[in-house]
Amino acid sequence: MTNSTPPILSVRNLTTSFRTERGWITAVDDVSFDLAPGETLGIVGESGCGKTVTSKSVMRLLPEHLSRIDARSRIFFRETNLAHAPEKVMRTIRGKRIAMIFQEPMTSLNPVFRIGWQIEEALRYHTELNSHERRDRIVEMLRLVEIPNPEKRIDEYPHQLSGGMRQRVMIAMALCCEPDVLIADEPTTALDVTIQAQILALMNQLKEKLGTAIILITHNLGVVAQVCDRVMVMYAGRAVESASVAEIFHHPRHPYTSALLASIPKAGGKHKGQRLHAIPGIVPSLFELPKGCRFQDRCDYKQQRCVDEEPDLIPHDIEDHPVRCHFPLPAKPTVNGRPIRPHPVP
Amino acid sequence: MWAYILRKLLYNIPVYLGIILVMMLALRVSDPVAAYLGKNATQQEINVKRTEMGLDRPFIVQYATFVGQIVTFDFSEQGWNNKTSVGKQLASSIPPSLAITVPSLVTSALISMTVALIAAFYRGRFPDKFLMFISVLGMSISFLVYVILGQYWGAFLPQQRLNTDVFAVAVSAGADVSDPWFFLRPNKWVYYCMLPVIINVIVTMGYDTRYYRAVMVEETNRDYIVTARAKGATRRKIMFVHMLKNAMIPIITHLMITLPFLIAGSVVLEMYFLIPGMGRTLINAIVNKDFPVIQGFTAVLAAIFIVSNILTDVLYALVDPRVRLS
Amino acid sequence: MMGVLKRTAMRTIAATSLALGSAAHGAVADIGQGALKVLQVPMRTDGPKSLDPAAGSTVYDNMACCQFYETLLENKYADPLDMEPRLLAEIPTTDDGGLTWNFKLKPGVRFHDDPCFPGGRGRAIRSDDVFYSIKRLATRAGAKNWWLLEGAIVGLDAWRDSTGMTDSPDFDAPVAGFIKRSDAEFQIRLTEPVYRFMYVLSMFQTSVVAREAVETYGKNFFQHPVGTGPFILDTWVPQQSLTANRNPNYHEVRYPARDEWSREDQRMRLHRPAGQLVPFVDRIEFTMYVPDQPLWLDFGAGKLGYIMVPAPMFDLAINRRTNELNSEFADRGVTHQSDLLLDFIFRGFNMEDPLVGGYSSEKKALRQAISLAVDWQEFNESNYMGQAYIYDGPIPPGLDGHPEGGRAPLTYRGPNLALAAEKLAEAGYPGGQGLDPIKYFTDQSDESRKMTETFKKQMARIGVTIDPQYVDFSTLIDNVNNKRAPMFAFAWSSDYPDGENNLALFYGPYESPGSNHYNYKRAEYDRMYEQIRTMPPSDERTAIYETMRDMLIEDTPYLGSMARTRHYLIAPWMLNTRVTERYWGWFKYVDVDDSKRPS
Amino acid sequence: MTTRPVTSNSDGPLLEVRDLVKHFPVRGGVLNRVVGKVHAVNGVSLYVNHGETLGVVGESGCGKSTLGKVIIRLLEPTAGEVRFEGRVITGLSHAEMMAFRRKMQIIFQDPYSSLNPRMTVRALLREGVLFHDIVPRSEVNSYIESLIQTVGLRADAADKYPHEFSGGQRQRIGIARALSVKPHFIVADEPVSALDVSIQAQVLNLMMDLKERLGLTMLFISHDLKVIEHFCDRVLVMYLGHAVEKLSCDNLHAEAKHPYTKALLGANPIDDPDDRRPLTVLKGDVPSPFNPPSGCPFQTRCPLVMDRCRVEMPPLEDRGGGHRVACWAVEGEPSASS
Repeated sequence: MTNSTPPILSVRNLTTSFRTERGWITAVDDVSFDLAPGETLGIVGESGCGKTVTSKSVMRLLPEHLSRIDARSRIFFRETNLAHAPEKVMRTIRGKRIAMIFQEPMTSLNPVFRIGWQIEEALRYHTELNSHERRDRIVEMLRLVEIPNPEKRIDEYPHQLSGGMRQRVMIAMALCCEPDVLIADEPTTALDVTIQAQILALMNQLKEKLGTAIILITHNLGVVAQVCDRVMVMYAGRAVESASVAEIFHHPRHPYTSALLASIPKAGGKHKGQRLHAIPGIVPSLFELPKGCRFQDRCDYKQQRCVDEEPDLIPHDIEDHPVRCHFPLPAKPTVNGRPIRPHPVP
Repeated sequence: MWAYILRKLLYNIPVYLGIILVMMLALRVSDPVAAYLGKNATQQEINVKRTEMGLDRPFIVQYATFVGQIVTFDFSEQGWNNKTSVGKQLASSIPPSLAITVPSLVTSALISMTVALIAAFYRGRFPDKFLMFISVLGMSISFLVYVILGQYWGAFLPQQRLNTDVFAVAVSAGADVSDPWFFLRPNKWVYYCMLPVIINVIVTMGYDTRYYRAVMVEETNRDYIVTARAKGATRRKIMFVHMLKNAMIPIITHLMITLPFLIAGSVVLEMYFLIPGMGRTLINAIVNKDFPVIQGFTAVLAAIFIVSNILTDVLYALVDPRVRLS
Repeated sequence: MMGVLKRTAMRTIAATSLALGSAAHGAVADIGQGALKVLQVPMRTDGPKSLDPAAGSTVYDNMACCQFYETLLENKYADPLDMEPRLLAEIPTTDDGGLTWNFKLKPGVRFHDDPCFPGGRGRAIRSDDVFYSIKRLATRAGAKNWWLLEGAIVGLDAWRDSTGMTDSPDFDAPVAGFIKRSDAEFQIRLTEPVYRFMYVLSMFQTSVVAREAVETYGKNFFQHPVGTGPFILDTWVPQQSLTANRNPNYHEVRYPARDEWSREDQRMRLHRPAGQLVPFVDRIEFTMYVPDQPLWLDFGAGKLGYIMVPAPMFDLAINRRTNELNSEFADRGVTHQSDLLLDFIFRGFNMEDPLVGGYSSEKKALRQAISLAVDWQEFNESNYMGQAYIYDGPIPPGLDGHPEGGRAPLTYRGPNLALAAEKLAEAGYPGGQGLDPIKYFTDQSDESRKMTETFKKQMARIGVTIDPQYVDFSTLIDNVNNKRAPMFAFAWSSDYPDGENNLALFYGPYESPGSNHYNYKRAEYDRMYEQIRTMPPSDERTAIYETMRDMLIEDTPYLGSMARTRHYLIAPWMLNTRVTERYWGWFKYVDVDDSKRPS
Repeated sequence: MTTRPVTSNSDGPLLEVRDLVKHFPVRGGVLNRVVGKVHAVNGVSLYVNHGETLGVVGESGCGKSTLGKVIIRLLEPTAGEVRFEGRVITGLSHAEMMAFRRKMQIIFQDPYSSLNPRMTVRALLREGVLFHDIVPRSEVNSYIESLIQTVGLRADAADKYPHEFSGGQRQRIGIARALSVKPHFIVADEPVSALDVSIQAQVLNLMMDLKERLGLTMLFISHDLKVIEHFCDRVLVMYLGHAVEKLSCDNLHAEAKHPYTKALLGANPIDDPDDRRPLTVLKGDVPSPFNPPSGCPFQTRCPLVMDRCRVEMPPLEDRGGGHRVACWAVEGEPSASS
């Protein structure tokens, strides 16, 4: 961590397990990261990699009797360790200090309450505003997230709004108490591209305006490229690589990151009809994780050591770019920071 | 909203006419007059009675007549058994039925919902497991056992052992049941109806609690619950505000659908506590093959069923804003 | 009159036991108990269907009607098998060898005050009221009960045919048999000189009703009784409850004198209010119970005056071995009474059946052998909790002609397997060899099946094979009426307390489809029967009864006999109580002591 | 499975759609009468040549899925005609349609809900194979196994149930089912949208292979212009039930003219952190198809909107080389390729 300002959120060795019919499984395994004030951290990975569990662990939103956060996990919000903080403390954090928006704006709003009421709830819990002030604040927030006619919309029900509008309401709700951290869990996945563009633009604006630190969870690498400052890539419950956004995109060192980037269809007609770089196989089940590297079965560079021994997340030769790989890809030569060699197609 | 109610009403008219048709046909499969008069009746007696009842007319005429009577609320036809008009029997049996069913329904709903909330709140932990164990236990005991034990422990023992006459074992002749509103007077209600209501509540609670808990648990898994928690809402707030209002939708349906069955299903209770309600009157009519009473009561029960269905939809629309506009 | 016997009144044992189920009573009086004496009693099942005596038939109709209406004669409270005048000044006398009966009405008997009378004040009863009431049995209103009088009264059948069964019967049209001497005196002429007419006059169906009431209330008369009885209807909620208040103008009826009571009853202090005017209570409340449980609990809680012990609760109340009340009840002052019913439970033979019928000594020996193999005590234990009473002959206990202690001098009562085997050999079937299986018709109830299996087992002990035919009740009747059933299971409950009623079952002219289902035909027996039916009770008559009884035992056209016992529990606060099901006018003799009720 | 040569027995396109319209009735009021209609597809024409893949792109609710379903007659069109192998199939009876059913197959977005959970893969595939008599009965089993291997699954997958597979594998089964009856034409309705990126690439690769090997003709429906661009020969852009632009995928970025197509291209975040530019942000939402605006459907969000757009629907005008655009604003501009 080269950033000189102390992180606002510092997660250390986060390990979260779930109780299932087949016993306990560890969905997030020893994940650590820092979030600096005003920074946008992207957490990237495919379904089941643990990125959502990570965010819900930070907010302590996982069902208590079905999940547990390992005793040695630490989630520091400023000085407070949230990992095992009592519910009472968490309530003062949630919505006030750390807010969250979710993937499905359709279902994340309560269908039977007016949206004004739902935004107001957070204000009621965390501010001293009276009802008039709250209403003014809600209208102001709705205006901020560019909802037309906020005075009218305030009294509508979620089903009367479009998907994009609903996500705006969610954002207004999350930001109305001016939190220090916003966790956005796949905020645009369920939206159409044009709406996604609106929401991303809005988030960028708000970030600048409000200086909120953001954890953006997504599987869309394009979104990451456009919005994030730093990126953590996760695979099967593990953080496998972590670096600045430029590093990740230009010098991916973990074979998974590299393959993931290569598997996206490229814009522009020049690749048309070519085979994409697909990653063979599927993500291993959390019940049957291999002994060594969790990516071994799908990796093009697998060696015996990968089978025997799980690598640690350590910086190899580049500071501030830890990789969980015994044989990280070489840092590519660049010209003006851009790679000169495309990734080889195996 | 009114258009919605009106539409529901219009829709249900053919349904109701169909029910009446099927019911009337079913009642005529075997000759009701012969059944009533018994084996020793002569053909002449049967014919006289049949003509008297208009059962010799073509079915379509009987159907039209009966539907006409329902529409004009004309239940003046006399029961064969005790020669009281069906309307009078309805008028005298509906209030006692209501005195049992409505409090049962309300109390059972409130208690079941509270217990279900507690269970859902502690989902998977001891209070939940304990409450659900009790519910399953409660469900697996027969209704009759509750009635018999309830009567014994609730009414008899206090009277005999403690000399405190709080609940009646049964409605005795001293009760002025000729006044249908008798059971709705508070002191009479406590004395005669409260124990059956308590038993009814206990009986229905096992199933209801489990059902409501399932509904609520389903709601607790919804995304909006997580949103509310992420806002900093307390668990109590989430339970009683966010979840309950959503859970009300299936709960209302369940409640309203229960109502007609509760009315008809209180037979055992009414038998044991000698409460002159609809269930008992209908069963008596069936035992005595009292055709006009069976026909009239069935028509009214079907109407109650239909009305409660419409009411369900309306309440549904009131609770769920999504229904209102669609 | 013939109808009494022609009626197919044979019932299966199971059916009878159900139909006669009676009940207890209970209630919380909503009236202040301090001021008024209120008697709470139960009725089982839905209670009366009609309060019009002419239309009544069930035991509950009877129970209710008897509070409002009265008959010319009534059973005595101290001895329910005997009669005393009620609306009459004295027991009727007869002329013409029993064909003409002379009646004199009791003075001072008035109908209940009711708006149907001018001024609302009940008038005195008259001879015409008796004629009118009897005529009503010959109209549609009394169709169900016509069998009581069919063919009995001169001119009544003709009146029935000409006007009685029309839409508007002409009650003023004369009937030759009804002869009015004055408003208080009249005669009735019978077609045959039968003594049992006496009993018809005590049946509630012949109660005296007020013509004004019938005409005023028309279709609703059935729920608006206006009679002369000790109580006046207050409320009747069908299938729920019936209440009645004391009739303030009730005529002078007094509690039986001390010497009318038996020694044992006197020991029970039943004679205490001797000579006092009745009724004692101000109000009766009947509650109709369907399930046993609330009935039982309400009695237990002291809310009912008496109950018949429901079968499932028998062992809770009474020690089967000692026949004594369990201490839990005895300690609370509850008393126990039992009463033998006028039952004749038997298994019949068809005397015309080629296998089991016939009068030759071999045929008699076969039936006697079967009789000797029957163990009635086994039936009693398995189906009647050991509470039934076994006796010889067809005449139930308490009636003239019933053998002392139930044992007749001549008897083939079993079990006596040795003698049975001997008789069977005598009949030509040693060890049962050569005897075809005997078809035995019975109904399909579980109880009947159980008893039939027992019977089959008992017969197998002497080598007789029984082939049970389980059929529904109407098929059973049909087979018996058509003389197709070699053996059948029935029971008879006496219509009136006279052995003549049972002896008539074997009178030749009443053969199937009449009530002589045995098709028993002996000229000598028939002659004796014709003699006794006109005779009033006397030692001479009893002697003839005994001769007829022994003749039947010797010929064995049936296997018998048994009578059921009823057990009643009586609350400590219900006084002067002698429970009986012979008649239901006895509530007027009952008193209540509120100080003995639970507070 | 054997490779089939591209059938070229007919001169015209394999599939031709003319002025296809699909409206869904909307009910309401006291009597629940039809009070309006949803304009799901509003006069769309298109053609697909033998061996060609036509992409259909648009946002949710634009009618692209409905279009696909109407073409293979899973839904009945309100108006317009569909011509397949030179024959108009829109008016055909159920029986007449049978022969075409086999030739036209569909692959759905959600592979799980489109597979009966209580049937093994073998049973699922066998149904169609037997029904259409694709191979002799004795060969059915081996045929199914070879199919399964063709879509990249192990042969023992045949006796498993759908829930035993991952999302990508289920989509492979969906593809195998579509292929099992040897169709000539496949409608792929968002076949990779529900899949993870790495799996999406696998499935797209598979489909590309199959297309090549079997000479399949396809209508490929997607909301992802990048996937379309990669996979298709030509693309049809739909907005609110209307086709607003049709063009070749060869040089999409350069040639796209319609402001909506441009917005779609511009809204896609570019996966290059160095190329951070403001995304093209359209204002507002897609209007309700129940109550579409008059004139050009895109007018409410269009940056180039003119008065004329509000009254008059622009025609889908040919701008040369098969490139058609429906927009008043770009009317005068010359096409890049012409």
